Amino acid sequence: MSTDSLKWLWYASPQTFYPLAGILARGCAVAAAVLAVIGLYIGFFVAPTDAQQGEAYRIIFIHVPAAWMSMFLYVVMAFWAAIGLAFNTRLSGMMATALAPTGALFTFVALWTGALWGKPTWGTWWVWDARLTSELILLFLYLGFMALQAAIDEPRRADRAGAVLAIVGVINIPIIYYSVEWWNTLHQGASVSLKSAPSMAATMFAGMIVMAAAFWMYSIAVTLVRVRCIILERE
Amino acid sequence: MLAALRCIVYRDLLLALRRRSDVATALLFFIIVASLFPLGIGAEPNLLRSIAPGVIWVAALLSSMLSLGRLFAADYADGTLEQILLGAAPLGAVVAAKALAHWLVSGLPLVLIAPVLALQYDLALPLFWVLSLSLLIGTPVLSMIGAIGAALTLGLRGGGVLLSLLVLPLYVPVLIIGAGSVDMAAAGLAPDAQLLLLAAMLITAAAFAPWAVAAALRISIE
Amino acid sequence: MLAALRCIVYRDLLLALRRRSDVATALLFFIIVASLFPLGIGAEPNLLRSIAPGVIWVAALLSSMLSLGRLFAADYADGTLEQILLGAAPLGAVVAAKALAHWLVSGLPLVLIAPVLALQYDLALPLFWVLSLSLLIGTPVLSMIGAIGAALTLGLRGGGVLLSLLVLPLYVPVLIIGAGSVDMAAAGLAPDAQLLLLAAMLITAAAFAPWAVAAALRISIE
Amino acid sequence: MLEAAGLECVRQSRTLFTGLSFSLRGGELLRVAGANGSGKTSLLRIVCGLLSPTAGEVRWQGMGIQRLREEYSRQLLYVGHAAAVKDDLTAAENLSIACTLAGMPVAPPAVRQALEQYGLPPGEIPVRRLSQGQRRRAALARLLLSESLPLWLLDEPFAALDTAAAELTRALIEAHIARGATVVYATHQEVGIEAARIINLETAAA
Amino acid sequence: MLEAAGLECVRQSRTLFTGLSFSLRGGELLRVAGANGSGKTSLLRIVCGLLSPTAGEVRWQGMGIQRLREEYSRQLLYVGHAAAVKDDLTAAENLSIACTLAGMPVAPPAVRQALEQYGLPPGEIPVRRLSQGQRRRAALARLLLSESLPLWLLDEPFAALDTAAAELTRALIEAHIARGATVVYATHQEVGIEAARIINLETAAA
Ligand code: HEM
Ligand SMILES: Nc1ncnc2c1ncn2[C@@H]1O[C@H](COP(=O)(O)OP(=O)(O)OP(=O)(O)O)[C@@H](O)[C@H]1O
Ligand SMILES: Nc1ncnc2c1ncn2[C@@H]1O[C@H](COP(=O)(O)OP(=O)(O)OP(=O)(O)O)[C@@H](O)[C@H]1O
Ligand SMILES: [Mg+2]
Ligand SMILES: [Mg+2]
Repeated sequence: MSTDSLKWLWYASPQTFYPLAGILARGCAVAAAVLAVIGLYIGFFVAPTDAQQGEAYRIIFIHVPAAWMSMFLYVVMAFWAAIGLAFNTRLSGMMATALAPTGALFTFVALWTGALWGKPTWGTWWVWDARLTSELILLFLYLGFMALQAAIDEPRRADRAGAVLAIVGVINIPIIYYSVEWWNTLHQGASVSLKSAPSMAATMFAGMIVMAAAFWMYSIAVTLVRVRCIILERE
Repeated sequence: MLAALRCIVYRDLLLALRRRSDVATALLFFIIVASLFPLGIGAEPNLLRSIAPGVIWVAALLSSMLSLGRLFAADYADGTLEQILLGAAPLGAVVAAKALAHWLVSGLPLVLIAPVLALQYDLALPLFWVLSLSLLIGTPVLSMIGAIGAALTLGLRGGGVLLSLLVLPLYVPVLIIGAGSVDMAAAGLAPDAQLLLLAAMLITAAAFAPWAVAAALRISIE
Repeated sequence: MLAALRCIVYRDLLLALRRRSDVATALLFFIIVASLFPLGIGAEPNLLRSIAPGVIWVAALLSSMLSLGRLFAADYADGTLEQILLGAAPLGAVVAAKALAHWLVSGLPLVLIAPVLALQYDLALPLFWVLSLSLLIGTPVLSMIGAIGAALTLGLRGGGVLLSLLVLPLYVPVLIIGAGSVDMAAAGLAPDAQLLLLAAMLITAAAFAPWAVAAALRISIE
Repeated sequence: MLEAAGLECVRQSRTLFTGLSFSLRGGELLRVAGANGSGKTSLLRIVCGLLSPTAGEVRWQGMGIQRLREEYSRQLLYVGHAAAVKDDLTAAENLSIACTLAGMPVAPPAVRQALEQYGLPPGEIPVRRLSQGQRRRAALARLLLSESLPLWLLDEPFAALDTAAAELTRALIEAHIARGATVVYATHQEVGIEAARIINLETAAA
Repeated sequence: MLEAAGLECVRQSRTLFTGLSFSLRGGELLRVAGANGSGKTSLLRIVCGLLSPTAGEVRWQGMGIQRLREEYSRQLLYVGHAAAVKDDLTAAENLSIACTLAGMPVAPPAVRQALEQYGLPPGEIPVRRLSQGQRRRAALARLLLSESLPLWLLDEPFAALDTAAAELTRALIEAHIARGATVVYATHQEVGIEAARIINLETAAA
C-alpha cells in the first residue's frame, strides 16, 4: 500500500492504530465511569417505584442495556470479521477477537439479571421461552467463537475461521430481537423503538439510555485495550 | 459440473456401502439410544409415551452430531479433500453434494426407522406422520449446520468438543421446534406452524450453509 | 516393566491433554445427552425425577461406547500400535494400562460430574451417592468390555457397527443393574445387592479382559 | 504462463522464503529443491492455490489464481505427499472418481489401461490391501489420463517407487514437457531429468 | 543368530515367496530388494513377529520367535513404513516415550541431543506441524538411542529424507554393523552401503 492511499487506510495498519487506541481507550474509560454513576443514580434514586412490581423492576436499568449491548456487540463483531475475511485486513480480525469477551460478558449479565428478575415476576428462574433460549444461544455463540479461535495457533487462520462462525451466527440476532413478536412468549415486547414514542416514564427511559451509553463507553474502552494487547502479541 | 456433483454423491454412497459402518452406525446409534431408555427407565407406558418425541428427537440429533465429525475428516487425512478443493466444480456445489450424500446415508434411514421406534413407545398412529415429517424436514438442517462445524474444526486440537460447542447452539432450535411439533400434535392441535418454521430453517440452511462450509474448508486446509 | 506401563498411562493422558477433545468429548457428550432431554421432553420436575437414573446411566454408556471406538484406532493408523506390540512389557499388562488410562480420561470425569446432573434433575441427596458409586464401579467394566470389541474390530470394514453389536449385549446387563441400583435406592430400599453384583462384574472383567484384548490385537495387526 | 511474484511464506513465525519470483512458459520444467522442512511442499501448495502466501501472488496466464479459482484448478494436476486414494475403494474406482472430480470423466477401459501400464495388479483389490509403492502408483496413474492438462505440480513423485515405476514416471514427465506443458516438481532423488530451472529453497531462504 | 527357515507368505491367494531361508550372524547386513508389492514389507514384518508366515519359522539365537515374544522384542528395533509418531506430541516426547516402551528409558538430554543430531528444529512443535521428511527424521532418531540392540529391522529408512539425513542414516547403519550387530533393511534407493547379503524377492517369488 503506497503512502498516498486514503487517510483511514493508514489507521487500518496496526502500528499506527496502536497509539491512537491508547488515547481513545483512556477517554472512553473515564466517560464510562461518569455515565455509570449518573445512570445508577437515576435508576436507584430518581426513578419512581413501579406500581405493579415494586422495587424489583430496577433491575431493568442493567438488564435492558446489557441485553441491547449483547446483541449489538455481536453484530459489530460479525461486521469486523466479515471485513477481515473479505479484504484480508489484519486489524479487523483483531477487532473481532477483542470484542468477543465483552459481548459474552454482557450476554451473561443480561441472562443473569433476567433470571434474577424472573424469580419475583414469573415465579421461576428460567423458562424455555423463545427469547430466553435465543439469548442463551447467543452466549454459546460467543463462547464457541472464543473457543474456536483459541484452538487455532495460527492467528491468520484463527481470524478467518472465527469470521465464518461469526457470520453464520448473525442469523440469531433478528431471532432474539423479534422473538417476542413472532412467538407469544412470557417476555416483554419492545417498549423502546424508533417509530413510536417510549411507553414508559421519562425518568426510567433516561436512566436506561444513560446506562446504555455507559455500557457503550465501557465496551469501546475494554475492546481497545484488548486490541492493543493483541497487536503487541502478534506484531 | 453436474457430472462432478453426481460423482461426489456416488463416491460417498459407495464408500458408505463399503465401510457400511457409516450408514449403520448412525442408524444403530439412533435405535440404541431410543431403545436403551425403556431399559434404563423402566417401562411404564404413560411415562414412555410422554417422553417419546423428546427421546426420539434427541437421539436423531446426537446421531447426526456424531456422524458429522467424520464428514470431512477421512478425506482430509488421506489427501482427497485437497483434490476435491482442486476439482472442476464450484466448491459450494460440491459441499452441497457431500451434505446430501451424508444425509442420504445417515439422516434418511433415521426418518424411515422412526415410526418403528414410535411404535415401541406406543405413540398414537397420527403422530407417526408428524414425527416422520418433522424428522424429514429437520435432519437435513442438522446435516447442513453440522457441516459448517465440521469444516471449521477440521484438524484442530480438541476438534470433537469444539464441534459440539459450535454446533449445539444452532441445533437446539431445531430440536425444540421438531419435538414441539409432535407434542403439539399429541395435544390435539395442528403442528403446522412448527413444521413451516422447520421448512423455513431448511431453506435458509440450504441457501447459506454450502458457502459457509466452502469458506471454512478453504481456511482449514491451509 | 513397570516403567513401560507407567509410560503408557502417561502417554495416553498426555495425548488426551493435548487433543483435549478426548477427555472433553466424552464428558461434554455425557452432559449434553443428559441436558438435552429436558429441552426435548419439557421440564416437568416429577417426570424428570423419575427418568433421571435411566437417562444418566444411558448417557454414561453411550459416552463410553463412543470413546472406545478410538481406543486403538489412532495408534493403529499411525503405526504406534506395532511399536507397542513390539514393546518390552507383556501385552496383556500394556492393554490393562491403556484401559486404565482410557477410564481415567473418559470414565472418571463422568463419575465426578454425575452429581451435578443429578442436581439438574432434582434427585434426592442420598441418591447422589448411590448414583456415583454405581457409576464408579460400572464404568471401568464398560471400558474393559469395550476394549475387547475395539480390538476385535480394529481396521475392519464396518468396524463401527460391528463394535456396537459386539459390545452392546455385554453392556446391557451393566446398564440394567446400574440404573436399577439407583431406582432401588429411590424406592427406599438398600441397593447393596446390585452394587455387589456390579463389583463382581468388575473383578471378572479385570481378570479376563486384558488377555482377550491382547489376543485380539495380535490377530488384528496382521 | 505460470508466474510467481514476490512470494513469501511464513510458518510458525519462521520465514521459509521471501521475495520468491519465477515465471515458466509452456515446455519448461521447474525442480524445487531443498532440505527437509525448507518449504518445498509449502511452495507447491501455494502455486496450486491450497495455501495462500503471506505476501505475493501466483498468476496463470496473467491472472491471479485467487480470482480464477475453478478455472485454474481445471487446468492443473496436483499430486501431493498424501496419495489421495480411498482405502476402501479399488484403484480403478479411485482413479475414475479422481478424474471425474477433476472435470475429465474417462471410460473404464482407459482407466484399466492406465493402471495396467503402471503395473498395478488387476482385480477388485481395495487399496488398503496394496503395498506402499502400489498405492503410490495408483495415485500417479492419473498422470496417464491428464495429458491434456497444461500444468502438472508433483510433490516427490518418485518416493516409494521402485526403479521401473520411477523410470515410467520420469518418461511421462519428459513427454509432457515435450508436449509443451509446464511441470513443477519437488524431489530429493536424483532421477536424471535435466530440469531447465531449479529453485533451491535453502539458498532462497538465506 | 537370526535365522529364517522355509518362510512362505501368501497374501490374497498370491504366494509372495516360499521356501525362503537365510541366516545372519552379528555384523552382517541384509538388504531386501524387489519391486513394489513383491513382499519386502511382509518379510520384515514376519521377521519381527508382527505377521505370522504361512509356513516356516524365524529363529533368534536358535529359538522360535513365537516362543520368545517380549524377550525377542526387547532386542530388536523395527522402523516401519509408518513413522509411528503421534501427531499431537512433540518429537522429543515421541522419542522418549518410544524408548521407554521399548524398555530402554533415556534421559531428556540424550533425547534432545539425538533430535538435534538428526537436524530437527528445537522447540515445542507438535509433529503435525513438521514436514514429511522431518517427521521421518523424528522416527529415525530412535536409531541413535538404540545402539545397544543387536537387531535392527528398517523398512525403507531413506524414504522422504534429503541427502544430509540419508547420509547420516547410512553412517549409523554402517557403524551398527561395525559394532557387531545385525541389520536388515529394505530400500529402493541406492545409497551406497555395500550389503553383505541381498535377497531379491522378485527372483525368489518367480
Ligand atoms: C434470563 C431471562 C431473560 C433474558 C435472557 C432476557 C433477554 C432480554 C433481551 C435480549 C432484551 C432486549 C430485547 C429488545 O431490545 O427488544 C430484553 C429486554 C427486556 N427485558 Fe428481558 N430477559 C430476561 C428476563 C426478563 C424478565 C424476567 C423481565 C421482567 C419481567 C424482563 C423484562 C425486560 C424488559 C422490560 C425489556 C425491555 C424491552 C424493551 O423495552 O425493548 N426480562 N430482555
Ligand atoms: N494388509 C494387507 N492385507 C493383504 N494383503 C496385503 C496387505 N498389505 C500388502 N498386501 C499385499 O502383499 C503384497 C506385498 O506387499 P508388501 O507391502 O510386502 O510389498 P513391498 O515389497 O513392501 O512393496 P513396496 O515396495 O511397495 O513397499 C502386495 O502385493 C499387496 O497386495
Ligand atoms: N501444517 C503445517 N502447519 C504449520 N507449519 C507447517 C505445516 N506443515 C509444515 N510446516 C512447517 O513448514 C516448514 C516447511 O514445510 P514443508 O512441508 O513445506 O517442507 P518440505 O520442504 O516439503 O520438506 P520435506 O522435504 O520434509 O517434505 C517446516 O519447517 C514445517 O515445520
Ligand atoms: Mg514436502
Ligand atoms: Mg513396503
